[in-house]
Amino acid sequence: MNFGFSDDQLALAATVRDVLRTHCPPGSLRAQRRPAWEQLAGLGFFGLLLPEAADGLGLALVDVLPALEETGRACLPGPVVETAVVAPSLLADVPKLGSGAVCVGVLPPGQAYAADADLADLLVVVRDGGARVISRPDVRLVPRRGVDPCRPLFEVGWSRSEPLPVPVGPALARATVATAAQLVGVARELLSVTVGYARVRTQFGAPIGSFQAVKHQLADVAVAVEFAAPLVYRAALTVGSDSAERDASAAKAAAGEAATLAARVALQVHGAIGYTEELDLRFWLARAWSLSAAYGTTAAHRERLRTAITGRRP
Amino acid sequence: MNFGFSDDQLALAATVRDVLRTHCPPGSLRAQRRPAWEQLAGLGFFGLLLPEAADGLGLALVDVLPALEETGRACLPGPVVETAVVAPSLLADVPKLGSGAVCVGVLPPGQAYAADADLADLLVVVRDGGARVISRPDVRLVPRRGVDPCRPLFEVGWSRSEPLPVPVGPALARATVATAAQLVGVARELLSVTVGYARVRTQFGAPIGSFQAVKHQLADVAVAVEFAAPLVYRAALTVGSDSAERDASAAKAAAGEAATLAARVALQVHGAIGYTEELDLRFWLARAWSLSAAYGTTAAHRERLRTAITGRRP
Amino acid sequence: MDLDFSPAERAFRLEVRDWLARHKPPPLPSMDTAEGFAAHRAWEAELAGARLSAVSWPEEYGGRGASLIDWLIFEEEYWAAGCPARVTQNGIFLLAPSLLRYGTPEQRERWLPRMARGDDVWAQAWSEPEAGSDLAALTSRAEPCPGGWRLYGHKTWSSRAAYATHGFGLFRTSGARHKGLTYFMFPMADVAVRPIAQLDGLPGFAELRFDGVFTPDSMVLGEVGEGWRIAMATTSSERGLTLRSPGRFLATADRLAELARGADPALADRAARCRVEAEAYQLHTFGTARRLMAGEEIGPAASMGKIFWSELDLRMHALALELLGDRAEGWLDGFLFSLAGPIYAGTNEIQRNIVAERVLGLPR
Amino acid sequence: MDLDFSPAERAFRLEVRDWLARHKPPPLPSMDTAEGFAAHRAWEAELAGARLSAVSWPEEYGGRGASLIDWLIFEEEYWAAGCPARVTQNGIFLLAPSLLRYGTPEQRERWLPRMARGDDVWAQAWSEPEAGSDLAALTSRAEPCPGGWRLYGHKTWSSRAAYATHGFGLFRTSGARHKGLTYFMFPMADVAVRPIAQLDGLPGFAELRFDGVFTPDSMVLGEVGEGWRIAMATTSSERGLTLRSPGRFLATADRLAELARGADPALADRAARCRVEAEAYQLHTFGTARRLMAGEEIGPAASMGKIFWSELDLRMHALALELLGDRAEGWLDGFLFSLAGPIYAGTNEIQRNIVAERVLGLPR
Repeated sequence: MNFGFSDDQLALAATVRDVLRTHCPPGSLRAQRRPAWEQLAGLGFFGLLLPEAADGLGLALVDVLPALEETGRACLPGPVVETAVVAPSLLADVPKLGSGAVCVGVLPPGQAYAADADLADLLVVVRDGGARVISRPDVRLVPRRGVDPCRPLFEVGWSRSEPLPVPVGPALARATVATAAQLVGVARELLSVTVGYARVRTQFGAPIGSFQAVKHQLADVAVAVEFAAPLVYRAALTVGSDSAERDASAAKAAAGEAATLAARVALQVHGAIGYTEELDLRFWLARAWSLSAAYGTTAAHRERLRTAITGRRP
Repeated sequence: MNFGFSDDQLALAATVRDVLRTHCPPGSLRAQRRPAWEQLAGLGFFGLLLPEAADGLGLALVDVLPALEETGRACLPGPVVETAVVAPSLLADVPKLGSGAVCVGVLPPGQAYAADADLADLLVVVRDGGARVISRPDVRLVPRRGVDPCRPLFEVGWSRSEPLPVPVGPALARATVATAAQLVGVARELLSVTVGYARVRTQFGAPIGSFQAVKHQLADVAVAVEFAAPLVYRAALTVGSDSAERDASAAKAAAGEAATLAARVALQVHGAIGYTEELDLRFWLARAWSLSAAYGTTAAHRERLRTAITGRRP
Repeated sequence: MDLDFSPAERAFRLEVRDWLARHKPPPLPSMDTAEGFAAHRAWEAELAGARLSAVSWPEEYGGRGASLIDWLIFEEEYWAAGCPARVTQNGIFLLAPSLLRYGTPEQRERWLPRMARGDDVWAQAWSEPEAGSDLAALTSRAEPCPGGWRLYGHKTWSSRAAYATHGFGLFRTSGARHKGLTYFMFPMADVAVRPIAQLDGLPGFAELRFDGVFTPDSMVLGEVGEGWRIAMATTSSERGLTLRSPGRFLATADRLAELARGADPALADRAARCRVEAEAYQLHTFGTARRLMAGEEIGPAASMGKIFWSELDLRMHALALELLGDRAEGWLDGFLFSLAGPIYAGTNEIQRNIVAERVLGLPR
Repeated sequence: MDLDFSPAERAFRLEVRDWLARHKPPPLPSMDTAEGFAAHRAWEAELAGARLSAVSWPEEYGGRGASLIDWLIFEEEYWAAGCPARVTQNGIFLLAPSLLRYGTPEQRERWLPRMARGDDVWAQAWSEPEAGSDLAALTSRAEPCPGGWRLYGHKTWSSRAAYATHGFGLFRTSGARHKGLTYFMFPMADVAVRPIAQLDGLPGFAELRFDGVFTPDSMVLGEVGEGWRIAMATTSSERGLTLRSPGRFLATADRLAELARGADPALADRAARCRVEAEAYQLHTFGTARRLMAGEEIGPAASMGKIFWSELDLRMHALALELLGDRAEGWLDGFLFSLAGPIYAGTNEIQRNIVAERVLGLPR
């Protein structure tokens, strides 16, 4: 029993964090679709989960979890989870996948639109329990309005597609856990930015962070994040086991709720200014909302948990 | 459109309030099973809803609603709703009902135990959509533990019973609304007692009511009560209509939640002392909990509302 | 006590429903675009043509002298029909109540009819960068000059200001924290306006800079130094009720209940709860209207309504997003707008303080 | 990172499970009755006989020198088996950590084995009528006398005191707000005890009056004037974790999930949520145990756990009452107890202040 990340796992996260601090500053979110992608590729980020046979490092999901949390904390745009987590388990045989040269998009089951599909060289479409892969020339995209400017949505059509022989469930469970980890990172950043603002913004002659109503809202966010994270870590450990789906749902639901609470409180504490385009805060707000709906809404995961735990179906 | 109580309706409530202040002081809750019963009978309280043909005043439920709220505010024990609200619509032909000489108990559908059954001369048992009436000599009672010391529960058995020819639905809807009105009264009293305590109790050198965390919890109670009450008033107006059941459920669910929130905050603000037998507060806490489960739990009413509003059954 | 509408009220409801059914425009572009602003303004003119843009105003100003109940009926029908947001909101619901109560006959005559027709569109200028929740800390000032006043300073979060023709707000005419504030109306022409884009990228707000903007004595509302009292008085009277009518929340709750049909019961449960809460707000408002019509003031109790509707609106839109996942296009604007509810018109933290201190009597 | 139990840990779990299955007593009367107190004490002796009453203590004091992980395993099995509440709770989980860390070898030798067997049952005496949340405002005092100290003053909310043999708490040895407090143990014999009946009518608490109660120097824990530091240190170390172990909440959540089978999905949803939250607390605690075993302090982060488990426990019991309606007999004691969770050991308002100020660094 050793429920804490190893030095290696944390060191990887620190490296990713440094890269993102330099190459994915808030300003880049306004300018680029895929900031820091090359630099992450340079680190071998996209090969971390690839089997060694495919020139990857063959790491386990839990090994990269803190690093994925950092991508959320930095609000890193682009199909990171799709290319770094989903592809290795569905498309391991695609050449140069680990180099980040091949960008992958996913249309998960239950979702109408694919995020970042405009960037995808290969698009994985999961329908009726099976997955098909479509290459860029064969894809038709219609932009759809979403809540996240850095995670554009597209309605997808295609002329030709290849069926994927591998079972898709495990890959989706991994994507769900990876997205939950990003949500934890988003929530942590929203919390620390909001705490920072509450310390300097004064009203009625005092920093608003000295008002108990503000303190307690922020304390509630801290508690929500503190107890969502362990569920995400567990899900990364059990992702290969029988309880993979159930644990992934617990992770995603808790992380999504922590992040949306963090967003709600961040906006409330910032007041009108948090509501503006010029403040970077909006990117993290949008990410909290868009990722909460990705790879299963919170409601869908809660329903799964209810069925697993109480046997109660709708 | 005149959504406010008339002077007569408020005057009746004021009279009841005065009687209860004198004859149902908190001390009496420790000593008597039916304080103020004779005095209310003297006012003609138990005949208010009886048809004039039965020597009653033939008032409408809404006319007595503020008075019922007062019985909740005073935490009045005894089968008041059963005798004053249920009986007039099910047992109007029972002689001297309006005099309060006949005490009535009810075992509602979905409930295992009958409250105050030990006081009942006549016990109405509702099972399988039909009602039967049982007179005291034919009743066997086994005490069951409940949360409310002033509202003891009994498992009921009987040798002989008379079927009641009248439909029981309307009577139950009226009892539900009357109970909701009592819950609003309970919540108002819990709020005002707790506000009073928060003004005088000091910690860290200041009245605890000056701390924003306490202020906001009490403000939330005030809001909950403020917006539960109109639903109760509406239900009293529509109790004869097609929407009677739905509106009664909205009233009961909202009033029950307001009262349980008021209880929760009252206990939290009082701290350990609120948790003691010697403080009268406990009677109102217990009433909030026991009435929330009476004539349908909050959950049962929420389910009814869901079905009525979204058509969604379990 | 009753919930019955009079024959006249029922007839009015049918008239409004019928007129809206025949005149309701197709969905308009956002009023925060030049094109959308013009379209919304035209719609206001059309409403005014039927004397429906401000039904509760006296007839001489373009209203119908309708009761608060009639106004609530109009709102229910307006939002149930899915009509456009009101570009004249700031003027009709924030400024007009003060004009009607504290304005001179000339001022009412001069401004109300044009406001009702959308000829003038008013922007509110309450907040300043350093005075968000703390309105009494305003520093923008007005200096007397021949024939009127010159306004100096910096306002922000001015809604509609990007395209509005006029504005109104409080400016300092002396140092006294409250007594030093005066209520001014002013033309936007000479105000330096910097639009502030919101989450949706559109300029729903603007920053206003005044460096000697002239406004005539005739555009001072009430007495000099009475601005705070006037602003507060209307906040705690009709405005407490008219800021957000139940009609729009009932309409939202109905759309939500539709979405929830066939959804997971746990979600349907939350949708049903929202519908009931919208009804609670409607019923509560009928009670408030009765008290106002009897000449009572709502006072600080208005804060309970603000807390209730703003948090209900937020819950409804958040639930819609949960129900729809990535198919939520039709709810996104409403969601973003609902997020501002607990912030504007006095944050809900301030409102809870008001309830605790001025309704419950807890110590400051 | 892993969640794997070692072979030894798995063996320990099976030993505990097997022993409890064979020795678990029938439901005992409340420990707040004379009869129930005796029965609970006897059960503690039986546990001690198998060295299971305080597994994490060193063997010489009656424990097994078990790791925190082993202790968590014991707790999971203990509560899953539905064993009685621990009448020795105050001593083992509040006093013992301080004794082990700050006590002299003689004190540990003298008191811990008797505590482990339930020979001595300890009452805590933290609060005073005017110092509930504000512990540093304590006024009860200790005056030196030949061979020891005489205690004067008034304590309240002393749990178990109605029947306990000994007590412990902070008393003033000088005026300094924090540095003036000293940690005393004392025999209950000469203390005037007034039981305080709780909501359930039973004396779970008592008021203690000291008018010169003698306690020897040997019952002073740590240095004179160090009482505050000792009490706080153990609060923020193991105690932050051992106050309420995940095992009991997991057991409650399982009972709740059973109740929810076949219930309305909206309720089943809430039950499932509770189960997942209990797991979150369990996992979080495994992480905390790892840090403590690595020699780290939890510090103010312990407050997050207190907020989380106390509000989870309350939600679970409230949901059980909603599920059961008037059939809730089996849950009433737990419900009443859960209501105290957000109050004792530092109200959740205080805990949220601590999280905001000492974890997040917001200004006081």
